[in-house]
Amino acid sequence: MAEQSPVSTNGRAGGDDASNGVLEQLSDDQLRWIYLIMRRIRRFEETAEEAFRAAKMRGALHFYIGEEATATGVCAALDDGDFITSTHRGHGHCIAKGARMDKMMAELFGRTTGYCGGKGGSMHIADIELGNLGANGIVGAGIPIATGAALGSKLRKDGKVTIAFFGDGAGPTGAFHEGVNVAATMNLPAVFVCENNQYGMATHADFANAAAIHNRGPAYGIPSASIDGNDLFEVYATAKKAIDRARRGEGPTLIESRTYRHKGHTVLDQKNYRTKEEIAEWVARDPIERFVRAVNESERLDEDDFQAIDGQIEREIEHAVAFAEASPWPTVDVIERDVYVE
Amino acid sequence: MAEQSPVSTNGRAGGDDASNGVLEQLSDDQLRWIYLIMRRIRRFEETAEEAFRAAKMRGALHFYIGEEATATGVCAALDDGDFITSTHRGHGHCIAKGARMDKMMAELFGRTTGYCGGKGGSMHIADIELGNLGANGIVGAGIPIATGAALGSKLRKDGKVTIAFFGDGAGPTGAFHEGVNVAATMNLPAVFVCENNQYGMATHADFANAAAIHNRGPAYGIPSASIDGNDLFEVYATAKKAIDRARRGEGPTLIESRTYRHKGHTVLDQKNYRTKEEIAEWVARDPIERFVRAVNESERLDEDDFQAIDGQIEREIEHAVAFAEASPWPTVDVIERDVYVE
Amino acid sequence: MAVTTAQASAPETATREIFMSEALREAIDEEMTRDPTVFVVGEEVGVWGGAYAVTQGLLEKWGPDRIVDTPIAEAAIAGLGIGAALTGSRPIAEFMYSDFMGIAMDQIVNQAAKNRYMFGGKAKLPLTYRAPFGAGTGNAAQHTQSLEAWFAHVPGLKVITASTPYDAKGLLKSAIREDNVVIMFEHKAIYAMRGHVPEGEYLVPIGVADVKREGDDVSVITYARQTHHALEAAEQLAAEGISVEVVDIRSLYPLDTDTILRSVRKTHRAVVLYEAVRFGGFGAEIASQIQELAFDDLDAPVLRVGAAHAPVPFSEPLEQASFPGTAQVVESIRQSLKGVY
Amino acid sequence: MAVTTAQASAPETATREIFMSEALREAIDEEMTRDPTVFVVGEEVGVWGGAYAVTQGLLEKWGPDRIVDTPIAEAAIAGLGIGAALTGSRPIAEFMYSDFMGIAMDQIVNQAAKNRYMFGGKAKLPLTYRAPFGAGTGNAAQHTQSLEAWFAHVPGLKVITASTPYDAKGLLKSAIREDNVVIMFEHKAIYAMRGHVPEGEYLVPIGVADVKREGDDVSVITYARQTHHALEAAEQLAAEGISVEVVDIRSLYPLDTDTILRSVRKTHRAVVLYEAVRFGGFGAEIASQIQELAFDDLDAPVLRVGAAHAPVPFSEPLEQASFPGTAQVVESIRQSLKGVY
Ligand SMILES: Cc1ncc(C[n+]2csc(CCOP(=O)(O)OP(=O)(O)O)c2C)c(N)n1
Ligand SMILES: Cc1ncc(C[n+]2csc(CCOP(=O)(O)OP(=O)(O)O)c2C)c(N)n1
Ligand SMILES: [Mg+2]
Ligand SMILES: [Mg+2]
Repeated sequence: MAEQSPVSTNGRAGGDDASNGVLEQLSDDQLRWIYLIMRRIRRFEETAEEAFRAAKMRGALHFYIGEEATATGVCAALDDGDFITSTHRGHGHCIAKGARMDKMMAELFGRTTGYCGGKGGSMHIADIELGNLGANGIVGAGIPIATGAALGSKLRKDGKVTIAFFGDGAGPTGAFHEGVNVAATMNLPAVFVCENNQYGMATHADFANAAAIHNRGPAYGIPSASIDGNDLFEVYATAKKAIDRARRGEGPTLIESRTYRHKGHTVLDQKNYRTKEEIAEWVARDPIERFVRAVNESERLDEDDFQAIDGQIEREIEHAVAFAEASPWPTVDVIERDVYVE
Repeated sequence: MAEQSPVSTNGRAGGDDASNGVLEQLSDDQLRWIYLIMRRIRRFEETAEEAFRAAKMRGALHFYIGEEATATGVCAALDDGDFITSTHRGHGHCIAKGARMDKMMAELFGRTTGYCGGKGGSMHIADIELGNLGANGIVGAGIPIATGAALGSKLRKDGKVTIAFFGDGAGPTGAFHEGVNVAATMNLPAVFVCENNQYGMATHADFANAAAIHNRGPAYGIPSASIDGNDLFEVYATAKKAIDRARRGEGPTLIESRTYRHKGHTVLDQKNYRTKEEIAEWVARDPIERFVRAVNESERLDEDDFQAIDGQIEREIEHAVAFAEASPWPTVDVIERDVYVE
Repeated sequence: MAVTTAQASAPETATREIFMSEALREAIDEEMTRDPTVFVVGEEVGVWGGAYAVTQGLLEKWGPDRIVDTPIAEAAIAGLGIGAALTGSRPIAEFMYSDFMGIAMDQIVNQAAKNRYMFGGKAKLPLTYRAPFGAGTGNAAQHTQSLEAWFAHVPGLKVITASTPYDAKGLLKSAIREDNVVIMFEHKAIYAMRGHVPEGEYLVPIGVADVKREGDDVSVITYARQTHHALEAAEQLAAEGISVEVVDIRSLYPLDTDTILRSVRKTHRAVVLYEAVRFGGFGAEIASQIQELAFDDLDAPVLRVGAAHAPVPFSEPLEQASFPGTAQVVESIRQSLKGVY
Repeated sequence: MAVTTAQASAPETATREIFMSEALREAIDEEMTRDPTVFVVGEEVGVWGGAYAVTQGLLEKWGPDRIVDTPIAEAAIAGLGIGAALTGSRPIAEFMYSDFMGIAMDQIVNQAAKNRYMFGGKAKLPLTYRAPFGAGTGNAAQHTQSLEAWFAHVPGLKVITASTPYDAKGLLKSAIREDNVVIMFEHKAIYAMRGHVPEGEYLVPIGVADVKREGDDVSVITYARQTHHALEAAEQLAAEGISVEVVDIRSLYPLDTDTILRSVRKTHRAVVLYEAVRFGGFGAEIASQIQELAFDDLDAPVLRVGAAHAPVPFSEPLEQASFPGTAQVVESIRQSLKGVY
């Protein structure tokens, strides 16, 4: 961890599930929102996986299950008008930035009612109107775009902040380096959030990156942090600090959020590059369960709150699938539409 | 300077011109070679500038004058079979890797007898047979190629080391990051030598790079050093350590060599982004003069030695120009030759 | 190459003779005045004033928030344009040489060109990329390429290029106002060409070719600097009574096929002239379309004139012979007319 | 698409039916056996076995010094190939998807392709790049492009692609043995196609087209997966008495113009079929050459069939309709024959 790091790497005092005072800074509504978003991501993807296995959809599905605290914690610290760039593993970012599950599901089903009219699919899902500048099939490619959005904000003085989400696999890309260095030289309001889920496909993050990504802060003269990405509160607090800093015009921050994908690289991946033990260890650190335990301990929300939200999500999911399945397929006359603004 | 740095950043004790014991490690022949190479570079370029101003050659000429100690000190520490990649400012590297001035001059003149038969010119000058894998018109682009050469050496176990020379302007390029990170992950026998001559065109190195380049060592888990690039002995000692380390299979090193180009970016550059005072300060730190002073003080070589070398160079230069001017122009039938191995 | 300033389409208002580089600068300056979200970003666009002086003086006038210098990072420059355009700005991003776009191809092709489509037609990218191209300057293989064919092949991009200061200014202004990604290729060898440009405001529409010289016997379809070689060839051949029509396409995409076909249907012969490597160059698209759509009108095969199959060599005699010159155009026109004249 | 395994040129030795991916693996494995300087480098070529399983099992057999996994760094991968090739190795560098070559364009085009030329013909780059391309897999806009035209336009590169396991193996072996930079594009949708491949060693030469089906009425000039659509169309039309010749070019550069012209001079009609975006695609080069060199032999314009002018859409009905299928080929053949049949 770099000296300038806004939050300690070494984990918060007080044990795994304690919020270290962060919980207290969040309103009940915020806590409810956070739970809602994390559960939505989880249930959305579980449902998508079922649909995929039932051959109701195709293409490459990359699940975010296990990593929910990162997108949720970061987006909880954003304002509505702020921007994000997302990745191939983008459902979580999309939901955390406020997207509706019905239109997302319809997109995965390839239907006209999807966010992208079926043109994008899982790997290119985004609601641009909510400030999500796009999921990306090219590893690392969202980073320079985020830098550009942040430059735009600086020039327009619109007070907005941009988050670039990217994986550990993006650490070695030229796009990472060019994007972060330029943002740092121009002191742009951007936060670079590396979701280090330990692997890029079968390649371990520690093989791909000659040193841990959080060590790069000093290379760009910016603060960097390595955090427990399964700890919603640590993610939120770190992101908040970085976002506030960016909004004050003090420049970018690099956050490495250590987390894990419970599923394979894509829905089809059954390769054996991870041990059962490793997977089990990480599943035991499930970010949603940890959040629920901490909130329960704090007695800020109770079982009824969680159940009400669960119920709401189940209704949304049911509707989303029905909506997607009932939605029309696009017709071939739209193939060459939306390429240009006419 | 990174902790792992093989040589102190803070300059050697003993003052500007002292060699700090490095001189003593060099044989008289090595000292002569070093002087010969540095003067050759200087005189080659002074002569090329005259020829350019006399409209005897065209194109973009980038002069290395003022930076001679870097290429020379590094190449003095190389074995003949080792490899380098060079830059748009490549005359110095080419000469230091052993190239003949007549064939270089002929290349600048665009003649058949030039190293590249007139196809490359100043910006693409190299004698591949001497292990110079190419000057490069694309800033940063030599770095991944150097990494590739080093991978080749590792796989072939040929015991060779590759140097990537590049400027401070290459620091922000994706090619730098991809090339260095990959070399570090694979522990390749490469040394990355940044010639920080303070500017890339009119852009100051400190603007282009959010933090000084030597800070990047820890980002890649490799040693890095910031050295006085006008001090031949410091360059040599640092390079030697890094090259030996690479040859032992211990992986790459990043060296930032602080130096200065006395001339404009190209022969035509007359822009005012540098003060007269700054230029004068650096000219006063001329690497050749400093080397000569140190050697004189040591009484290892005397005036006769230097004069003999100067005389040799003047004869070489005279021959080189005459050779170039007398050499035939290429004829159009060769345009499509050398594109492929037939 | 003589400095020709054919201006078939220039309106008859007060004009001045200015350099191509000045015309481009005026376009940028006027659009910056008109729209405060327009800004320039690239390497050495500020203090240096642009490698070809196009942005000279603009930093002094507009300050560093409108003329943004960057490190050497072409992928980032492309991305700066995309991100800023997606969020409400109207960037003009400059590549110092089009040769460096190789570094930014992913950002240009996979990001800029596809963002609107992939996300269902919601995004708007009012983004102009500018890039010098072309040979003849002694800059050798990595600073002289003509790679326009790559970009014209990519849906989501518009690709334009000018042969005169008049067209350059009008096209660039149109590009800046477009809500799409437009790449303007500027031929290095004609930045210092002078031409008539009216005082007042005007636009040259994207997607409209310009007949730079009318003629009856053969059509030369071309663009950018080669337009002048075509005009010189036409002038030379006029002395022999051969009447050459010169069509400057100005936009590669969208391509004004109608104007091309109208010309060929009149002359029945076509020579497609471009400066890129002949094999696989954009001229192949033009030639293909002509033979496909005007097959019965053709009295001879559509000929193509392009550059040698080699990187651009440094040495002057090699470089000059590696891309088409007027003599080669004349020769191809004669070949097209073989048996007639 | 039916799994067709036309093998006009397969020698009559003992053969087996194997997948395209296996044929490619055999090529790599055999050349690694033959020459210890051959090695494989790329993302996920080792433990994962390649995104399309081409290198499956090779890490286990050859170890990490011959099957080299890399971080996600396409520019570096391209550069690894160049540096290693320049210094005495014979690398096979894999791009996981050809779409990612945008990141490596500078290394491929400005470095690999130009090194030998710029430095006066001294360097040798025995370097093969492999890259899956093409649509039909539901992978959407950034994983399904056909960008071969970019590379065929660049002197210093050779560009090949196979339609059958037989050709794939023979071509890849030739590529690996070449002392030049060869890019092999492998169509994703036919990795799992099976075809006859002899037991013994053989090579398919680079630069030689293959007539995959002989016919008299019209020539379809095509490559890679579209060869099968052409063959299916030919089969369908044979039932109506229309005789279609199918030419699989196999090499885009060098292009076997002779074989193409021989076919067209026989049939007098040509349809050029490719899966890239039609506008500006490589088919334009083929069509241009045909009309230029066989103008008097043509009874109809050379038609081109290519993909829609759009990024590849995700949704199945859109994706399938965005690139040529057999029905479209049939239709174009009919159009070419209009007035005859
Ligand atoms: C530039 C590029 N190279 C390779 C790929 C293929 N690919 C897709 S995802 C992936 C792994 C990415 O790892 P990481 O960034 O850690 O994200 P994760 O999948 O772990 O969320 C790879 C190699 C790609 N999409 N883009
Ligand atoms: C990729 C790329 N971008 C831009 C340029 C134009 N250019 C040539 S040299 C140069 C400055 C390079 O600075 P530096 O690396 O510090 O080398 P120096 O000229 O100082 O030796 C620039 C911007 C280029 N050649 N390549
Ligand atoms: Mg990962
Ligand atoms: Mg410099």
